[in-house]
Amino acid sequence: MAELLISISTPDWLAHTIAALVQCGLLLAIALCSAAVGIWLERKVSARIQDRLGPTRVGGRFGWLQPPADGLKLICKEDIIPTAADHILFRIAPYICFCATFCVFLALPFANGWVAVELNAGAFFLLAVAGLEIFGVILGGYASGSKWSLYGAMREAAQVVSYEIPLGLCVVVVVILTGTMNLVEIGNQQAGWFFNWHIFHDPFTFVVFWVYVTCAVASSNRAPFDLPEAESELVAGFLTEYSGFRWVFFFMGEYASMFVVSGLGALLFLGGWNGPIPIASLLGLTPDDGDVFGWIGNLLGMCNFIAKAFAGMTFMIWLRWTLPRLRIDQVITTCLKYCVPIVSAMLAGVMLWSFFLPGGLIAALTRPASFPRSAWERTDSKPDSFPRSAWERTDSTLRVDGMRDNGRVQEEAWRRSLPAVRSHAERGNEGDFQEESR
Amino acid sequence: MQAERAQSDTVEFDVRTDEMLINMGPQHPSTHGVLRVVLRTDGEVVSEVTPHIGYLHRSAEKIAEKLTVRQYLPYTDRLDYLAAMNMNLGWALTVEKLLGQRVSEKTRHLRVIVAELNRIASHLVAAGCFGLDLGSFTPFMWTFREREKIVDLFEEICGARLTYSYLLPGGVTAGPPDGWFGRCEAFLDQFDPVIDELHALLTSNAIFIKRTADIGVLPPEMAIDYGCTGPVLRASGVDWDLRRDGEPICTEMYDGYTWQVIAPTGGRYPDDHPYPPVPPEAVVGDSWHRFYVRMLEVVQSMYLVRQGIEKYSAADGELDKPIKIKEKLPKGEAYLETEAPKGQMGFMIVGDGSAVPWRVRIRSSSFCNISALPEICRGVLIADMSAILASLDIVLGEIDR
Amino acid sequence: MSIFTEPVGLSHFLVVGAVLFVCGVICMATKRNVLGVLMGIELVLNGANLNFVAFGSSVLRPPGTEGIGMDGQMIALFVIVLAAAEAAVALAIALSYYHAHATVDVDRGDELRG
Amino acid sequence: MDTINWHSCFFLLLAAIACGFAVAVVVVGDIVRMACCLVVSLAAVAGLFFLAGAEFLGAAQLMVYVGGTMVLLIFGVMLTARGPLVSMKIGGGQWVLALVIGVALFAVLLQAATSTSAWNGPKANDQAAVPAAAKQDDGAAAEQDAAGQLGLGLLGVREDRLHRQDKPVLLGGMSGYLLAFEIISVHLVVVLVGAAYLARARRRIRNPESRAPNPESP
Repeated sequence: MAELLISISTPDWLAHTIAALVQCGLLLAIALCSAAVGIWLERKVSARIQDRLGPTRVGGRFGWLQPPADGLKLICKEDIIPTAADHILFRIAPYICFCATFCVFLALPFANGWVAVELNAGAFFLLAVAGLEIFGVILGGYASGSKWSLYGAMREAAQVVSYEIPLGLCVVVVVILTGTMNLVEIGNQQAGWFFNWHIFHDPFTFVVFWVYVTCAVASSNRAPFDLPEAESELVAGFLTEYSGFRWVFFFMGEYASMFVVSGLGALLFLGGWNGPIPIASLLGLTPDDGDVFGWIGNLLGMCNFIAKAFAGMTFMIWLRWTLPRLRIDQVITTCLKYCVPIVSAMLAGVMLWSFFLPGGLIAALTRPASFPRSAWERTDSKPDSFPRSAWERTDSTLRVDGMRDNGRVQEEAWRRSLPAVRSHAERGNEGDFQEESR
Repeated sequence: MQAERAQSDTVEFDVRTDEMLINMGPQHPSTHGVLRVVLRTDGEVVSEVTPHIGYLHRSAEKIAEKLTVRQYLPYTDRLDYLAAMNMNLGWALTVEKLLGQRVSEKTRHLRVIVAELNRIASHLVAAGCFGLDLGSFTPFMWTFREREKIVDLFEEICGARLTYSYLLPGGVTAGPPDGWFGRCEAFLDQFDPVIDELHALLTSNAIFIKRTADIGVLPPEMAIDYGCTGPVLRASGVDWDLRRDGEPICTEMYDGYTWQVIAPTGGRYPDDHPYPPVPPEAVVGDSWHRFYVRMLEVVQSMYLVRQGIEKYSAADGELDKPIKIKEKLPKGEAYLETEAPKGQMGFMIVGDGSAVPWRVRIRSSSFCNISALPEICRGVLIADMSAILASLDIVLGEIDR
Repeated sequence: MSIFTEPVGLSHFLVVGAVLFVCGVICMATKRNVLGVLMGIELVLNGANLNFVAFGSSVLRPPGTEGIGMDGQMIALFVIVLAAAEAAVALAIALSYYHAHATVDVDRGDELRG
Repeated sequence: MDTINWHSCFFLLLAAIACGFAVAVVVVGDIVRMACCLVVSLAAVAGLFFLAGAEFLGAAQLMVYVGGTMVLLIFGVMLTARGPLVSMKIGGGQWVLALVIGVALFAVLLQAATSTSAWNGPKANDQAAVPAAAKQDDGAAAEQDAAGQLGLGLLGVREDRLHRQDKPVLLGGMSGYLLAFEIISVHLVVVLVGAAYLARARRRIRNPESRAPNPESP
């Protein structure tokens, strides 16, 4: 886009600035739309669960325009800042909250290559930035000058910091499987039929997915883990003193972060933009078949990804309107006594599994005889069952299968470093390495 | 265990921080009105609880000294506004006791029907609010949906949806309209499966059990000491119900009815029923049992309503007309406690020969139930506070009078 | 020769690191609050970290020259981890200091008894 | 007019934020605002890490420092900041002293930072016009998988040094960080236990029969 502007004799700096602003605007629009649709979904789903109709009139039959109407109403409300509040922090807290969530969208890929910033440490970056959201909540809770808000902030701090551990471990499990933290590559490695999804890779990842769900719900402060704003205990927790526009920002941040954790879950475990059936590659809509077809395929993939993310959000909404809230000690217990040990055990399990059965469950079931070379044979002899493009692209960066890749990199590294670390290797590691790599 | 907790004079903490005094209420979502509870907290742990009441005080007793007993009836609606029929009934029975009147069979059965229907409605509100206070909104909507049907029925017989003023001393304002009993039965028929849904949503829900089992345990002795009554008392294992154990004027109303008093005497509930069993974590007298007792009482009330409908149509005679507006009261006094949904509701009327009582005193069940709050809330977490408060099922209109 | 058009070099990063470091030192010297001192330490560590990363980075040097490579990032990583550990311990000390002295003023804690 | 170097622009922006908020940490008296400024400063430093091509480290900085450390700090602040303790002033003399030392230190560091000409960085004509772009294509080869290299380094394999086989001195002592990694892991465990122990208040048990109100409470 910048090139286009330069070509019509716009100054260089202006062209780049405009292009950057447009892209930011696009991302912001995605973030806001996901929040708006999330709010609408919440209203409709909760209404259905409770035998109500929910919004029916605003903007046509299904109340489509209810979120903007809500927003308009809230913007028109009086903006109240309590006397006891720390004015500056009180004002900036909602924006911190929203900006942190918005920054996550920078690294969230929507389809193969459709990501604002493709980071090598994408998964890690996503977790790190999503964790910043609590900062806004804590500041808001503290700055409100209300005891209830302070309680909300303290709960948020305790809860989210605890849940970052199992959440991070869940991501590590997938990183071990794929051998990369690049989210686009993680998505591409799950291309093909649904049994290539990581959730179906082996029984351990299946368990890890549910741990991830728990932690994702907890880290985005949704019921039954919505303790920071527990309305029946803390009035409204950290939101107690907020009203109007600032409240909207917190609210949007919450829904956008729901979208993010659902999207991350879809990327890590549910195939990302790869549908259960590889329609795009069956129809010949891969980047290999031409730019236009590749673009259409990517568009389909994006729809797929967004559908998965909203399915995740619907699940969270469903949970919220069904379950009572946990108590703070139970929330922490769930994290430290259940989530962390389970995911640690699963981590070890996944390591062992991908060591012995690198191809995943389906490969292990269908080709038990060819162990342990099944992964190699599958990719080499039957490339047609997978979208070619994905394989070829990942091949170019030496990434076909997590284990194979890791093994190869390590092996090469080891080989090349042998003269230097010979003495080290002679202490007993060498044999292992050579055996496993052959 | 809870008693132990209460007796130990210190509460220990791993990480000790500053104590904080917090006003829970009078504007707080889970204090069920304008109750104000002052919490002394250390972190999330509540070390001391002091309820402050009186925000809804309307001089209900004093007003009664200016009005005739029939004129006063609408004021009883405003005591426990979630069970106005039972308040009416308590007042009516007390006045009848003072006047020495007895009502006809038909009136008696009609009273049983509406009183028990209102008990169902009140318990539904209690169950729904319990869910709400634990952070689950859906049970509230579901119970209110059912309560709404009961309220519709009441609207048909008396025109009001909240403050009925229907069961007057001496009789009722008017008989039920045609087909009303049929609609009652239709409601009960469709309500039967809904109870299972409510049990599925709350009673057997793992989180619900974790939040309520062994929380706010009220031992039977303490319950009796504090004058707790109703489901709160019965959930502590005391088998006591004025509909069965009360004064003759109360028990006569239920002559010929078969039903059970729900109380976990000896840790066991009286009857086999299709509802979820008691979870192993639950301790008799805890919040879970208070909820469960109400849920089971709903079923008993349904039996009573069905029997009442049968007996009403079989009964001879007419419905009684209420007493005159300016009916003279005899010299003397009458005190009567009746079993309202939230506990024993007592009215005392002192007559001096005129139509206006010389003195009226109201004994409210919620008032006594909430007085146990500081005892059972010592050392719980803030989140448990709302659970315990919800399990006591208070109504501020009745506490503050 | 505007800074907006020239690529940044190692020196630029080192200057930023120096600013952070000095701010941290002043912060440590001027704050009486235990937590303020702790924040000063964090700033100092970050200034040092920035230098490590800059020295290890390949984009900041003229082509052909070689820095400390991976070592810079590695050491910075260790610093981050150790700083987090240090913060946890320091916070625990601050808490128990607060319990003992009912204040977080470091000047009050001039005796070594707990 | 030369082409704008976006890499430099972002560097300036982030450097300004980092330095400005670092100064704010020193100047501001309120402890919570200090923490807030510190977080912004640290986040900007994480951005600088990204600019220097250390993506993994930038994310780690965000996660561990800004996420973890700051929450710990804020926790401490909230537990301890009460009334007059929130801001504790020191005398003007001490301020002057600290400033003198600080300025002197800064002068030394500044001199050290700018004196070496090789550190002044690549010139605009040295590389392809925009180094940010250059980073993406050829510089990227080295930075491609920084996380993987870091990980291998922790396991004792220095992938980035493999092509330096001509200088065994470089490889010999610095081949990897396995030992450091192990030591730090043990250190972390010790710190965890130690911090948990330190933070526990001494128990005042008046009634030996009584037990903790909620064994599960955090």
